Amino acid sequence: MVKEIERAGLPVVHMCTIVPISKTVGANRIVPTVAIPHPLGNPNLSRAEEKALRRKLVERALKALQTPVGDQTVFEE
Amino acid sequence: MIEKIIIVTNNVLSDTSFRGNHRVDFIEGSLLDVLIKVRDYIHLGHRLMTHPLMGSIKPNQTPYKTVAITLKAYESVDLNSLILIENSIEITLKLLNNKPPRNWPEEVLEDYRAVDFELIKNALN
Amino acid sequence: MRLELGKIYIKDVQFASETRVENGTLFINREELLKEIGEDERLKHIDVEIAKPGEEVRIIPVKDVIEPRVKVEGNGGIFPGFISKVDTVGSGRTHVLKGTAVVTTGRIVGFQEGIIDMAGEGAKYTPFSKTNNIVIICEPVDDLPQHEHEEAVRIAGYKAAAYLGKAGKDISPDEVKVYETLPLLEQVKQYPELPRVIYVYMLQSQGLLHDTYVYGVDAKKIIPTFIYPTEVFDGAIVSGNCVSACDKNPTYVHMNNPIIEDLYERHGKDINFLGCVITNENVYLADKERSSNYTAKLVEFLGADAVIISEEGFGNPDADLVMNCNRIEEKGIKTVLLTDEYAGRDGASQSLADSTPRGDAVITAGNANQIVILPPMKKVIGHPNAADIIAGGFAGSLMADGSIEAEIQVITGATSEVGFGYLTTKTF
Amino acid sequence: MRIVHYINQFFGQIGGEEKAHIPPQIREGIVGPGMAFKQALRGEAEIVATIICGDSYFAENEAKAKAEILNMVKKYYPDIFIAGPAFNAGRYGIACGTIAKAVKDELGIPVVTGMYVENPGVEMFRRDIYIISTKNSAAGMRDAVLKMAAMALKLAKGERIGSPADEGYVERGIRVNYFAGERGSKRAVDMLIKKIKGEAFLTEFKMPEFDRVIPNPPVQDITKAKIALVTSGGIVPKGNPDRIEASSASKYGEYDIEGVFDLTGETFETAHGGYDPVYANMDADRVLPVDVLRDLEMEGRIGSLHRYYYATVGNGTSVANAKRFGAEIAKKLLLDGVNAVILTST
Repeated sequence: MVKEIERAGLPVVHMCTIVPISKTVGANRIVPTVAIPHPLGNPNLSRAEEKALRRKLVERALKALQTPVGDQTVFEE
Repeated sequence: MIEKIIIVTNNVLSDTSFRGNHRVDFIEGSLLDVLIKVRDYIHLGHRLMTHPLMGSIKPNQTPYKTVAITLKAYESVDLNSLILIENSIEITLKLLNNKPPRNWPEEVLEDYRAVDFELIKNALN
Repeated sequence: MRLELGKIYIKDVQFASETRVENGTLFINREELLKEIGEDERLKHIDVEIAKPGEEVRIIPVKDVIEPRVKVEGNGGIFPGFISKVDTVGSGRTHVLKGTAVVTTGRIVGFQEGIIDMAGEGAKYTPFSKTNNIVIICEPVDDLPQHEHEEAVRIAGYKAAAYLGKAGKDISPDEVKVYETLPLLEQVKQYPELPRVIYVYMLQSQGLLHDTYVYGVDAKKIIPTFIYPTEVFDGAIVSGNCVSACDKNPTYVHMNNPIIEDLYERHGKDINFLGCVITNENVYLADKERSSNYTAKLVEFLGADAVIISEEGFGNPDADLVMNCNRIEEKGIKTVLLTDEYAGRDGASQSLADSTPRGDAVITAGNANQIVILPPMKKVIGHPNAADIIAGGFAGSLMADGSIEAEIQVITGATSEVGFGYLTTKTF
Repeated sequence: MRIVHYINQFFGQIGGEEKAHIPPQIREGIVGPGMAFKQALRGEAEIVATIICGDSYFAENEAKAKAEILNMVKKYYPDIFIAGPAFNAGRYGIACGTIAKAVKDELGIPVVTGMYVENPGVEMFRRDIYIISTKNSAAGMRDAVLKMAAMALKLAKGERIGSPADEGYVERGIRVNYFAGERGSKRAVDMLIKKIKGEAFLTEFKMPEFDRVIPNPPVQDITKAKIALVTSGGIVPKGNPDRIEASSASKYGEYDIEGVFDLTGETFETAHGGYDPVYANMDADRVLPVDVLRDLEMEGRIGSLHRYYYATVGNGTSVANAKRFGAEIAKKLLLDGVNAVILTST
């Protein structure tokens, strides 16, 4: 899916827990996430902490969308 | 073997035999239910210790499965474990869809339990 | 190591008062044979029957198939570690009763599979419809545990094959083939200009009913190691593998390993065949890591430019195949893989439980889920109730006229992953 | 034998892009490429009717167009249905594939079509129907028609269909057993020697492959950008209104989130069968971060969050379906003026 969206000309960031899988499906901008059953959350944190964590990840995704890349790039901290 | 393990199984032989020495998660359900439970553990960072499709008896043939995973949930998901379990589930679904298991007579079930148990026992020793 | 393999072509097998070979016929003294194999107190009753090509006979469930051979000259004897002492075999001269096979049948577990049909559609899929089969039917004593039972039947087969093989000891063979592999440094020097090839020989070793033995050692306990190809011809590797009839390697197939034979065919012409690395297929994932790392290291150490890797079994071994392929290709050594497929009855599903983009050269022995109709046979040797279980079981169903609709995975040797058969698959 | 032939407005000689909106219409007998088919069929079969439909009409009214065309086909009791050839025309190819598959599945009539291998219709339908591989333009009409006609006759007569190479169709991905001339070990040794020498060889089993796409340039001004959310994590409105399957999804959903500021356990859930759903069912923002994007939208950190999000289940979903979903979603997003996409997976 991610590849077809990119192919259509839209910059796309893939937020995915398992980076190698994201690479094999052909994502170019990759933001690693927390865990498979809760990629953008963590049920062990308080509501506020969890949302802050999610915000941090989404902001990283926005940064990825604003960054020129030549090849598959993983955006970590 | 140094690492502490969890045994996920729907085989009563494995359950009774390992209960003393390891944590056992006994599943009242099908072979597929065992694999799905293992998958959920792996998603939370546990790692596979034994291959989910051990044995040449096809997963649409034997109703029993025992899998060993690490007791510890690691920070990150282990890719190898993930690929193995996801592929195993996929192939199991395919074969079940191909030809669902029949209702075996008790003596055959007994043999299936024995083989499953022997293979895992042997892998862990 | 140099081995002369003397082939005595047997066209017929008959019971007689004396066990001997005469004019291409193997005569068998039935009582003597039974006495030879009947010493095991774990077996309550043993019987023997003959099944010939073209006869309307079904053998079920087939446990193992073994070729009668005898050591004529050289160190050791056939089936070292079981029938003979553990002397190193593989040199001198060995005679073979070509065209015969010992087939063991015995219902070790309730779900037992493994069909050899001597005629009809099923006969096309098994190589053992073309051999004159001496079928050993074993009944265990009551309540014998499965692993004891498996062992007793396994040994009975080796004893029968060794006993029958002796009939060929003083017979002048119809054909003698010479196979020779020198010690590594000399072998490399013999054809310095030719690419060096190793055969990576994966052995089923997951446990009960899934075992292979090397000189009597359980293969799950080995570290990958080197073996001269000719040792295999003398029965150094034997099968204790009773599950997955289509793609397990019966002892017969180990003794006649076709990859070794065909590598020898090109040895000195296109390649320099250095020998075999045997490795295992264990359940414990750390074992897989160790074995694949070790195999790659050994193959590199031996100086291979390229390898053939053969798998044995389904599911779990796919992981070993992929790991071996990756580790070896990572060292810049070229690989060709042999496997079979489980692509579903319609052939439309993903075929393997694991894959790697490095596996770019693969030989397939066919889709084991393909359906065949096995017609009713006049005679069934073995345990017909096993047929009922297969017929109603996971891989087959019984039809009104008594024929069985089954997947070819129930047929012994149908999708041999050492390429013993001709079956293959292409994409439509 | 009777044939019904499907073509688009261009080959139906009605007009080009300006006529692409015409609804399906039926003509007795042959139109356009039907003439070439007539020759190739050598009197063994006859095109009794030709259905012409505009490519845009079909693309924009798929369900309706499909029903209309099926009704037309039914009336002529054909023994075989031919669509195209569509060559490299994308919408035409998808229309040919869609309608041919429907005729085969719903009317039980054998079908054949023809396309250039890169036509998106190939990837979408090659598993379902026989697609003759054609050149990329109508310059390849002659050859395409010959192969399609031969295939049509074979199918109509119920003859055995040979391999893709023999018949000229695109591989359908079905593994078929046969006995080779040499045993497996010999084939392995031959392949090994070719591989060593660097000569070409044909693997008997292709491991799955992955292709790559060149990255698009970044978003220039994110504070003005319209951002869309897409997920393969199966987040759907509670009750799963589109009944997206838990695995091997055959569809995706489009959901309006206007006025939605937070996904809650009462309103959203996951349809995904590939992970433990407990966490996502409690709070679907854990998979689809609508709450955070709304905050960022209000703070002016992004231009806007697109009104619709798209969801499917990326669990056992075939590559072909995933590709199709991706392509269709991308098309809609472009039409809606979306500038960038955040795609979340589990």
